[in-house]
Amino acid sequence: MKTVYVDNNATTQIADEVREAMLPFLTDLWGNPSSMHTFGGQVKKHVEAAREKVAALIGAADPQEVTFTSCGSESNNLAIRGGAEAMDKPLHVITSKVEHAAVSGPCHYLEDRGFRLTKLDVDSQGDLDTGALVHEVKSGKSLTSIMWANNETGVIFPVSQIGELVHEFGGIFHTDAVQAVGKIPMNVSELPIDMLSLSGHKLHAPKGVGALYIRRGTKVKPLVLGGHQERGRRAGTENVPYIVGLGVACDLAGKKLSEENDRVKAMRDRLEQGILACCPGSRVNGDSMHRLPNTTNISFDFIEGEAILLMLDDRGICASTGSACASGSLEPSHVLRAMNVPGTAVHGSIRFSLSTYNTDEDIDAVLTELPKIVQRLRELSPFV
Amino acid sequence: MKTVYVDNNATTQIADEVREAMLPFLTDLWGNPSSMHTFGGQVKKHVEAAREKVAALIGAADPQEVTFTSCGSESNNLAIRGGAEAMDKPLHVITSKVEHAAVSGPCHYLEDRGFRLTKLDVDSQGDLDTGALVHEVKSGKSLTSIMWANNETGVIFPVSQIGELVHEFGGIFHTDAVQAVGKIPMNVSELPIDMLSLSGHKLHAPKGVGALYIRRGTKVKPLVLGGHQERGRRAGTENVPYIVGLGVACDLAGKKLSEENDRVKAMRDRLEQGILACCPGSRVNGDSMHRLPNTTNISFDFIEGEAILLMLDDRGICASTGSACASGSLEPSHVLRAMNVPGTAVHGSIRFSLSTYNTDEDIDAVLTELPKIVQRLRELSPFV
Amino acid sequence: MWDYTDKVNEHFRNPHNVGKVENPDGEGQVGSLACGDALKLMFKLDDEGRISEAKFQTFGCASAIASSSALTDMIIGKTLEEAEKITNKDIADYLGGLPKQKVHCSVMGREALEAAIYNYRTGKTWSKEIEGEVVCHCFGVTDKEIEEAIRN
Ligand SMILES: Cc1ncc(COP(=O)(O)O)c(C=O)c1O
Ligand SMILES: Cc1ncc(COP(=O)(O)O)c(C=O)c1O
Ligand code: FES
Ligand code: FES
Repeated sequence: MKTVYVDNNATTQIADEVREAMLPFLTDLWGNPSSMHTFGGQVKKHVEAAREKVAALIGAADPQEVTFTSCGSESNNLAIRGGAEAMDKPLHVITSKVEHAAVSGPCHYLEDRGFRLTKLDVDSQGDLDTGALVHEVKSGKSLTSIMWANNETGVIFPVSQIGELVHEFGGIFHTDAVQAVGKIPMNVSELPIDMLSLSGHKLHAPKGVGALYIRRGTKVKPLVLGGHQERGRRAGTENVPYIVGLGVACDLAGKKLSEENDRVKAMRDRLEQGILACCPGSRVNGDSMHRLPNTTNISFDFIEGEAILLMLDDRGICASTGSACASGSLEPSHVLRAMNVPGTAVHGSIRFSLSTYNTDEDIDAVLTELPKIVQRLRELSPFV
Repeated sequence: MKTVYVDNNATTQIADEVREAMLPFLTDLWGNPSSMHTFGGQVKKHVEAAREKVAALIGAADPQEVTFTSCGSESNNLAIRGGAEAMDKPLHVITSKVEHAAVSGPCHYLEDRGFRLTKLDVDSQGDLDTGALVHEVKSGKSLTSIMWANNETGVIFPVSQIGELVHEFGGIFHTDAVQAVGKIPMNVSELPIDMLSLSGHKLHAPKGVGALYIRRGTKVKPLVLGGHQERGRRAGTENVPYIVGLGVACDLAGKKLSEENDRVKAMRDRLEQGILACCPGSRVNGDSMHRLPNTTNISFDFIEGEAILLMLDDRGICASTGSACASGSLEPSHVLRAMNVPGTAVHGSIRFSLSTYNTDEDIDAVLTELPKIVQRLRELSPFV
Repeated sequence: MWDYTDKVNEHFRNPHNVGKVENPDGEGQVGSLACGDALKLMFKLDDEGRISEAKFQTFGCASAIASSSALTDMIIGKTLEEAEKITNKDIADYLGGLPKQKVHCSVMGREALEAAIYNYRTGKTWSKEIEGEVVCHCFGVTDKEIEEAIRN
C-alpha cells in the first residue's frame, strides 16, 4: 500500500539534498568545531555557513542573530524562560490561547513563579483578539509570545501589528514561527520581532535541530548553561550534521517558497473543496484568508477524530487530529475549543497538511477514501 | 598526511555500525513517533529499543529511567536545575572545583538564585576531598553533583562512597558520567546514584544526543517544557536517528569495554611512559590509580600548551589542552589550578585521550614527534 | 500512537451489533450532545428472559467503539442478572486489554447497559449525577469512575 503522507505540520521527510549534505559530517568530518586542531576546527566554517543560510531564509540582518538549538521546543523555552530572566522587570507575560505546548509550558512556568500571565482569546475564525492585546500591552513592559502561524489550523497571526504594539510600550516580542518558516515569505530584519523560533523537521531537515533568532541587542539568558558554544547562548557540543542539514533545508525552502504558495496551495484548496463538497456536515476550521498555504483543518459533525484517523491509516493515509505531541492526551484540541467550535465538531476534526512532496494523486486518494469513512462512522453515531 | 586522533575526550568518530543503524531513519523512517498513524507510530518501538540499550550499558533497572536529551550539557542542566526545582527545600548545592562547565554553570545559576553553593577541593592528584564532603552533606538536605570521571585528567571519583554519604543525610546525588560511560563498567542500579548524565559523542554516537538516567522515584522538573515526549520529562519531537544511534553505540561500547580496559589502556600506558621517558621536565597530572583507561594529561615545564598543540597539529596529531569547549578561553585549566599544578606546568599541559580506533602506529607517531616539538619550544623559552 | 490489541482493532473496524433494536425492552443512553459524550444501548429479551438482541450507537474513539461492540457480544444470551455482573475489567479483558489512558472508554458501555436495565425495570429514563473531576472531556467520564474501572 502506498503511503499518502498529508501530515507535514507534524513532521516532514528529510530532503535528499539535506541528507546528502549531512553525510560527510556523519562520516569523515566528525571533529569538534571547538577543537584547536585543524581536524576539528575545519568543521566550524560549515556551521557558520549554515547559520548564514538560516539567516537568509528568515531575513536576519546578521547571521550571529541565529542561535542553533536542539528543536523548536527548546527555542521557545530559551526565548520565553531566558527572555523573561534577562528582563529587568519581566512581570507580565502575554500569549494566546492557541499556542503550542512548548510556548504555553514555559509561560505557565513563569506564572508559577509570580509573573502575571495573560492568554489572549481568538475568535471563531481563530483570529487573535488584537483589541485585547492593545489593552494588555499598555499595562507595562511585557514579554509577549504569539505564534506566527497556528499548527492545527494554519491561521496566520498579524505579527507585524502585534510586534508594533508590544514595542510601543517597551515590551519584547517573541514569535513561534515553527509552522511559518519555509511556508510563507518573511523578513525579520524589517519586522518588529525580537525573537523567532524555528524547527528543522518542519522544513525537511531532521528532527532534533532548531534555531532561535535573537535580534541584536535583545537579552536572553541561556537555558542550557555550560561551555561557550553559540557565543554562550547555548552550551553543548554542536550537532554539526544537523546544523549543516538545517542550512541546506533553509536554502531549499527559500527556493521552493513560490511552489509552496502556488502548487501546494492549489492542492490544498482542491482537497478542501473536495471534502466540503462530498462530506455533508463538514466545515473548515480557521480563517481562510489568513492561512498557511499547506494546511486545512476540517471538522465532521457527529463523528470522532481518532476513529477517522485510524480508518484513514488503514488506507495508508497519514493525517492528524490537532498536534501530534498532544496525541497522548484525550482532551479535545485546545485550539478548537478556544475557537468555540460547536458540539461534536470539536471532537471530530482532522488536519491535513501538505508539502511540496505531495502529488495530485495524494489528493485523489484522500478524496476517494474519506467520504466512505465518514459515512461508515456516521452509521455508528447515535446523533444522526 | 595521516590524521592521528588522540582527542577522544573531546569527541569521537561515529562508529560505522552506528551510522548504518541511523541511516534508515534519515531516509525512509522519518515519521514522528508521537503520530497516531502507523507510518509515524512504528518508529516509536525503535526509540524504546534504544532506551533499553542505554539502560543496559549503565545497568539501569528499568529503561524508563532513561530520558533522552540533546547532549551531555542538557542532561547536566536538567539534572541540576530540574532536580533543585523539584526538591522541597533545595537549599544546598554541593559540587567540586573540577566539574565541566555544564555542571558548574547550572550550579552557579542556582547560587545566583539564593542556593548555598559549596565547591569541594581536590588534592594535587586530582582526588576529591571526601572529608570535606562528609562535613558538607551533614548540614542539611543537599543536591550534590560530582562527576564520575574528569574530562581533563581522567581521574575517577568514588561515586559509590559519595552517593552513600549524600543519601545518609537525605540528599540527592547526580553524577556527570559523560566521560565514564563506555570506558569503565558500571551498574547504576546497585549504586547510590539518583541521576547520571551521558553524552553520545563521547562514545561513537553523533554530537547532539545524550541521556539522563533518573532513578525511579527521583523528582525532576523538565528543562524544556511543552509536549508529552519522554513521559513529560523533555519536550520536543524526538531525534529518532540519533537516539537509535546512541542505542547502537551503547551496545558496541558494552562489547568493547574489555578492549578499552585492556588494549586501549596498554596503548595509553605506553604513550605515557614513552613521553615521560623522552621529555625531561614532564609529569602526569592526576592520580594514576583511579584513572580512565584512555586518558593521560601531561605537563611540560617551561613551555605553553597552545604552542605544543599547534605544532602537533602541523604533524596531523590531534590532541587538546583542557576541554575543547574551554578552548575559546585563555584561562589556564580550572582543573589543573584546583590541583595546584605548579609554575609554568599549568600552562603547558596536553591531554591525550584514546579510543578503540587508535592503533600502535598512532602511539608511535606521537612518541616520534612530541619530543622534537618540546625541545624546539624549550629553545624558545626564557625559563630554560 | 495507541497500542491497541488486535481484538480492539477488529472490533473497531468491524463493530458488531451496530444500530437500533426495533421495539426494545430496555434502552439506555449516557451523555448528551451538549457535553459531548454519547452511547446508546438497546436490548430485547426472549421468552426465557435472556437478551436476544442488543445494539449500540456511539460517538467515540476507537476504544469506545470496540468496547461497545464487545459489550453487546458479551451480553447476548445472558439474563439481565448475569449481564449486570459484567465489569469494565471484563470488557477490557475480553478485548485483550486497553491502553491505561483508554480504560475509561469502557466505562460508558457499562453505564449505558445499567441505564438500559433500569429503563426495562422501571420504565423510567436514568439520569445520573457526575461527581469528581472530568478527565475525559469528550465523554464526561470522571476520575472516580476511572478509578473504579481500574480497580475493578
Ligand atoms: C565531563 C563532561 N561533561 C559534560 C560534557 C558536555 O557534553 P556535550 O558536549 O554533549 O554537551 C562534556 C564534554 O563536552 C564532558 O567532558
Ligand atoms: C507551532 C509549533 N511550535 C513548536 C513546535 C515544537 O517543535 P519541536 O518538535 O522541534 O520541538 C511545533 C511542532 O511540534 C509546532 O507546531
Ligand atoms: S600570550 Fe597569548 S594567550 Fe596569553
Ligand atoms: S471515550 Fe475514548 S477517549 Fe474518551
